[in-house]
Amino acid sequence: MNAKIKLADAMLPLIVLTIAAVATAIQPRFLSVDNLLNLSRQLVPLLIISIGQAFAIMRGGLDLSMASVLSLSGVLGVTLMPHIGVPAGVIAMVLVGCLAGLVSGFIIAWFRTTPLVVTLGMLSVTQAIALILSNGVPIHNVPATYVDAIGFNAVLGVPVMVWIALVLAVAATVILRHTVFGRYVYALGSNESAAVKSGVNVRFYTMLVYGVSGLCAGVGAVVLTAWVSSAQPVASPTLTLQSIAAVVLGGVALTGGSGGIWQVFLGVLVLSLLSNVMNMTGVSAYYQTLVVGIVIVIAVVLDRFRRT
Amino acid sequence: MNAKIKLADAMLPLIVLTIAAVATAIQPRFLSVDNLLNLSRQLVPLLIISIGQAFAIMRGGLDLSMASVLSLSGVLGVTLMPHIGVPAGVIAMVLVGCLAGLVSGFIIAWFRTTPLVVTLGMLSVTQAIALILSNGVPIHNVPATYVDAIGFNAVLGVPVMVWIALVLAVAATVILRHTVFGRYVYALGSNESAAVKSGVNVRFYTMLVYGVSGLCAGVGAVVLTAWVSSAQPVASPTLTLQSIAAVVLGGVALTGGSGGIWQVFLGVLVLSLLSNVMNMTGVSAYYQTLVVGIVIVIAVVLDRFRRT
Amino acid sequence: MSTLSLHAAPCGHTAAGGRAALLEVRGATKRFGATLALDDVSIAAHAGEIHCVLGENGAGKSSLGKVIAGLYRADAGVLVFDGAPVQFANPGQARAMGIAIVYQELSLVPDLSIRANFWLGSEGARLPLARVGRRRETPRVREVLAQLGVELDPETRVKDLPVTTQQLLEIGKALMHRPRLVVFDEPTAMLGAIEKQRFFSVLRTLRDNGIASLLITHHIDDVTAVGDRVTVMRNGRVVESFPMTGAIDAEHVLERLTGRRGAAAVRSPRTAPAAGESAVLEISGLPGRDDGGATVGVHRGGIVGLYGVVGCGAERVVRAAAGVQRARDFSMRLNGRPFGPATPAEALRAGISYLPAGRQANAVFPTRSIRENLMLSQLRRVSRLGFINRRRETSVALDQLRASAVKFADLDAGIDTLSGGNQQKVLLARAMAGASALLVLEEPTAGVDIDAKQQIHERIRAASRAGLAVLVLSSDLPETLALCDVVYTFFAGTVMDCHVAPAAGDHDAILADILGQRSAARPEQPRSQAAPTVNEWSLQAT
Amino acid sequence: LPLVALPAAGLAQQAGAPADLDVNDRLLGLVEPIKAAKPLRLGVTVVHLMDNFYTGIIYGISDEARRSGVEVAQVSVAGNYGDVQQQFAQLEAFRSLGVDYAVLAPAAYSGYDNVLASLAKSGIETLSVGIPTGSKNIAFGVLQDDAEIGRALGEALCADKPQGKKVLQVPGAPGLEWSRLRVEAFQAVAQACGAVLEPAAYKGEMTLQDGLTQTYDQLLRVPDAEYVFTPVSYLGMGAAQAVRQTGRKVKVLTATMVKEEQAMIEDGRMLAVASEPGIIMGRLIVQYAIRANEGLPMPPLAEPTESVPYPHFNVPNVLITKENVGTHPYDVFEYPPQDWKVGATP
Ligand SMILES: Nc1ncnc2c1ncn2[C@@H]1O[C@H](COP(=O)(O)OP(=O)(O)OP(=O)(O)O)[C@@H](O)[C@H]1O
Ligand SMILES: Nc1ncnc2c1ncn2[C@@H]1O[C@H](COP(=O)(O)OP(=O)(O)OP(=O)(O)O)[C@@H](O)[C@H]1O
Ligand SMILES: [Mg+2]
Ligand SMILES: [Mg+2]
Repeated sequence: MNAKIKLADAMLPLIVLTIAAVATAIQPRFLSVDNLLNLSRQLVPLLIISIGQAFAIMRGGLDLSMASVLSLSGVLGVTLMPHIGVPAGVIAMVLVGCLAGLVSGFIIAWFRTTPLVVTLGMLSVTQAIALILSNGVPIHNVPATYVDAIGFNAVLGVPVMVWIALVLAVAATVILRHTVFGRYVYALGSNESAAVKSGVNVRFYTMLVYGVSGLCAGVGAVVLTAWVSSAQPVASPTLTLQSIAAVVLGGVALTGGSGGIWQVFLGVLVLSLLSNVMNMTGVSAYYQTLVVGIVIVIAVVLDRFRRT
Repeated sequence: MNAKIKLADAMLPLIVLTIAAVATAIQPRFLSVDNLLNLSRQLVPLLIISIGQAFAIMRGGLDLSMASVLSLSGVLGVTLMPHIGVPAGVIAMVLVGCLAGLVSGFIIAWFRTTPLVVTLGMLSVTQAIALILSNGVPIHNVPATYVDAIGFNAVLGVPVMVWIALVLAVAATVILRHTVFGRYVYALGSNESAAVKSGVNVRFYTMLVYGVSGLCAGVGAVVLTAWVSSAQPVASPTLTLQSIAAVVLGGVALTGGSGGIWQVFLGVLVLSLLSNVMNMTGVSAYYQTLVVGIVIVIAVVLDRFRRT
Repeated sequence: MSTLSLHAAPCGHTAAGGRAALLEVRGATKRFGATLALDDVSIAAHAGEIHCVLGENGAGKSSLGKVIAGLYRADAGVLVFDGAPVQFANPGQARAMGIAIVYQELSLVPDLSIRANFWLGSEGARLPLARVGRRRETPRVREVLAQLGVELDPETRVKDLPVTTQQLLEIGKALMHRPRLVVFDEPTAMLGAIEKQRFFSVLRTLRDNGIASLLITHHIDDVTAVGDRVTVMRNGRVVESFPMTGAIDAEHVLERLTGRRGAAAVRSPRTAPAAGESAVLEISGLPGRDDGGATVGVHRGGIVGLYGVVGCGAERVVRAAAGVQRARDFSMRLNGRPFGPATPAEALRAGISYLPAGRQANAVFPTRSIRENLMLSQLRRVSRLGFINRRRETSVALDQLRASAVKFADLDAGIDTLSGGNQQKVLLARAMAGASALLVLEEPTAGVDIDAKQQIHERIRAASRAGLAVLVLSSDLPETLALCDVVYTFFAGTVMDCHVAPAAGDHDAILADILGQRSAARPEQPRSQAAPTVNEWSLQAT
Repeated sequence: LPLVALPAAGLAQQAGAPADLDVNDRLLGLVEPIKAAKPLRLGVTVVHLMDNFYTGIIYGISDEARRSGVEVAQVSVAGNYGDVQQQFAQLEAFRSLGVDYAVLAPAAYSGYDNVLASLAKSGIETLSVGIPTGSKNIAFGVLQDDAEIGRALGEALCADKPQGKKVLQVPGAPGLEWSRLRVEAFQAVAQACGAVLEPAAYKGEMTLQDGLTQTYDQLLRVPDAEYVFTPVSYLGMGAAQAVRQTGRKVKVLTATMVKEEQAMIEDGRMLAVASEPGIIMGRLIVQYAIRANEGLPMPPLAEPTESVPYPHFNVPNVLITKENVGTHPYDVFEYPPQDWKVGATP
């Protein structure tokens, strides 16, 4: 029984190792420091978004607005930076994300509406605001100090953006495991009615959960804007959908109430690794899409077996 | 009590009338036959997709793959048409859609996996196949007879594509209200375990539900391909997300087990009407996005009050 | 393979005056992973007989029912129905043979009409697109509703009906296809005394019509009220099976069930509220019987029960105190101060803790560990600045689990690894730990076996002795009588009476109250059907 | 004026030699500005408004309309490439709005035959602006020569002596005719002068992030690449960012100017960028529409070709390199004024 659980938990790491081994065999450059740094950098935005998404999912919800909240944060932060300076601009990005999330959370919690539709609406709203603010055009006028500091520099050989994701992941793990808030996130996801009745302040903590997912979108904006050194007002929903796929791929139940950041990381790693490896080994773009789709389906089927 | 329910049911029609009245006041041409025909044509693809989506949602699920199944159907049907003729090509589109849906349904039903992720995976898979088949390029080589017959002709002054949507809507209504399948759709969505215990063949009927949503995607392909007289291999997820918004906007509960095609129609009408009116009255594109987002949020909040 | 099952088998054959059994289960075995849910079980059901199945939680009663009804397939053993061996691939086949089951949890589809629910899965349609005909379906639905003695429009949506009616409909659904055998799995778990009597009368009608019933229950008074035969299960086996004769009373059944003499709880003397002491919670402004307002007071160290049929207004009071529902037409005072919590969170801050009815739906966090389930509402005690001190939490949790006599292996194992009874103990411990002033309990022992029930009662009494005020709402009248120091009866939103230190003798008076008949009129009351068999097993020491 | 005219500016010469263009004139002297004598209503629909090219076109149209007394009844946006049905609905709405001409920058190259024919039936002619459509049912268009842009970029590469050096290509999303024309023309020229072209894969979307990641991946695979070609500035800006992050000395070639590219051209990170005169196109289509509406003689138009099957005028492009980056009048060609907002159309 115990051994079985361990085998199940080891499945994704095994898949990761297999992919890596195959990749190295085909393309030895896969293991080059350059490529691993590249991989780690490419993984960062998805990881950050997925951590936020995971909070929403573990609470038994979903946040479809993450990518456009990210766009709004980026556009607003970059617009403000020339006036308020880089650090304040970065803080503004995070706060804007958090605020947008709190608005979704407020509507979801106070009116007890379905997160899917509320965040779908917020997707349009934040998208529109980003478009209006930026006049629709990407903002390339990003302070070089900011771009260098976050998108480009490295500390101890590891890119700053990777550090940011790492700190966020550790913080999320600690919050989920060792704080009252974390307990409530799981409890709300596991059985909302029971949580209400055992005295959890459901509205407040639901708002907080979407505040966190919004905050992660804001942090994603900080990183992504620096990385691509411009703020894009139009967000493709792909990033959001990928984050859901990554979270569930890692083995977090969509019904809420379970899962951990380590699983989210594994899910993100598998998706990013797949794409990196297929790029390195020259798999054509369309077959890449095919493989990702098949992997998602297989993973969710395997997950089913893992659970029973 | 009864009066209250009636008032709630009349809310969306009232909103529709208000929008129409305001639009007519600003732009008298709104009520022109030309524009109403335009509106009806504009509404058709979303209505068709939303009907399929509604089956999935009423059964307590979701189909995120609809837009890319539509792409795949369109690409395949158009590719085949020169070889097998127009009618067979049209049938092929519908069948391919249905088949793709059955595959999703099979995975969802047999492995009891979550529809959101399975259809997310199928989104990638069908998208990839469409890209591979078409080499990524839209196919413009569409037989003129087909384009004229379905995309542009009219019968009794009403465009053929509107007739198709109408027939589909009536058929869906009859199925949901008067057949065993319809009863099972609601039963599965409302209380799956009760359905199991009553001896409903859950797997079969779950597959069938997604078969229907796929079939609707196929019918959507027939209409859309004829209308734009080309098959687009890349589907924007917007159509799928809009269909979810429309279904929920109409008042169909995302948790499943309730709702009807009339409600779906109202939801589709509100969204299409909004966009048509804003096009007619010259609301700028970004503000259109904003308005749609706000309407979705308001609708879901109002729906909450309607239910309580 | 045991002598016990050998011992059980002959009983089955000889029962009911030697008539052949309608259904015989021979040597049924069912394994779930490491658990042996059924271990060589043999049991027989006879036409026109109500056969009660008793046993502790996890004994395998429900599994047996599901095997009979075709939902599970036994790993070994045979079913003989009407003299011929049968095998069912799904519930539909069993239903076609005339075997129906009423599940422990409601299995109606809330969004469908009564008619659709009754016919669900048995439309007999070959094709998915076959029409369902209202005209074809309605007559049989009406027949069954008449049989149940309820007058309802078959087109009413089930979710618009009260739960008790739904429970009756659940039975109606089983009767749709003129079954010859009906398995009832804990149908009385949530029924109040009145609803129960209605149910019993349906059951007796079935018996009189020659239908065989298997009645799975935890309530001894069910057995004494309607049982013709009793089978006791333990650990997946049948340990005993005997006919109910006039000589067998509740105490006797209890003894054979638990294997202990004098197993019934010994009730310590009740503490009547000390005069002059002010109530912890005082509810006033409730409509009283004599046109005046009634006041319900819950005192320190006292256990107060509210009793009435579903919808009588007692739930309103309890839920208002717990903060689940706003008090609209009455007012509350907590320790003398006006009180009206908007949420359970607010009530909790005031020292009121709540254990709701419906474990699965409202109380347990099925995906979380025992630790997290237990500690959820008392995290403040083991955390600082929002961070949980795990070591302190562990020691607090272990203490509480020990005090509540929860059988568990690992604090961090999922709560779903516990049996229902043990889950209930954990949830009660959670509620008790959160309460500093008042403990509000709804159905504290629903679906829990007798042993666990007694342990839970003991915990509640200990809490009240330690100074807590306790407010209990239980549909189980014997439980209410056994547990409470004071019982207020409700009828149609009105407080009918207050029974201090109630004993079994108050049973009839309470029934009269909750039916809206003044207790003074008791002598003229036709005695309820169940009255002669009402047992006093848990009150004998008082 | 140090404008670097495109080498094969044959079409441009019909309207006068590019070197003679008067940049003080908002129309570069390409046509004489006139005011509308008859009422004229335009309905405009473009693919998106996410770059200077399309915002330039809209600004050009609105500003020119304002100056010449033309009414712009509606500016619609399809959303993105491929959102054809949205654009169809917008075109149909023009019919109800009673416009005289529909101005179209299509979301897809083809598929517009029927909808345009039905518009024509109700007396609305469609004009093509910015990028071509494959439909014959268009009165005329004001476009740019995409093959010419590719060729010019190819020649800029050749001028940098790329013989035997590796060139990466990030062509972006599949299915866009203008992009294909640019890429293929570039390839032909570059190959001819001996550059080593890495294979091009049409994939992903036309976004900066795609430009960045695709370039990044290719740089890892081909560490000794020295150039990267992209057909449009989203991808180009992304490519430049990837180059910067990897710390390589790789020069970027792309099209569509944005302000930040000016600095990159100056410091050599970008070898050349084809300027796309969106504002001019917008102005010209209005001027042409006035003439068509009033039956005045039209300026000379190029004959229909295979990929542009209707009469059209190709606005000459200017290639921005180190030489002219500081002097090119961007405000006339492509950048709408800072304070101008898209929403500020009528
Ligand atoms: N679906 C299942 N999967 C795994 N094990 C199960 C399942 N159902 C029952 N069991 C096991 O079978 C045993 C018997 O369960 P069952 O539900 O029949 O008990 P019961 O007698 O009905 O208990 P209760 O009185 O609480 O209803 C349980 O202890 C459990 O271990
Ligand atoms: N589906 C299941 N899978 C695995 N174990 C199960 C399952 N269902 C029940 N069990 C196990 O059965 C044991 C007892 O469960 P059981 O359902 O009999 O409890 P219960 O007392 O009957 O609760 P309830 O009265 O709510 O039905 C537990 O240890 C539980 O882990
Ligand atoms: Mg049980
Ligand atoms: Mg049971």
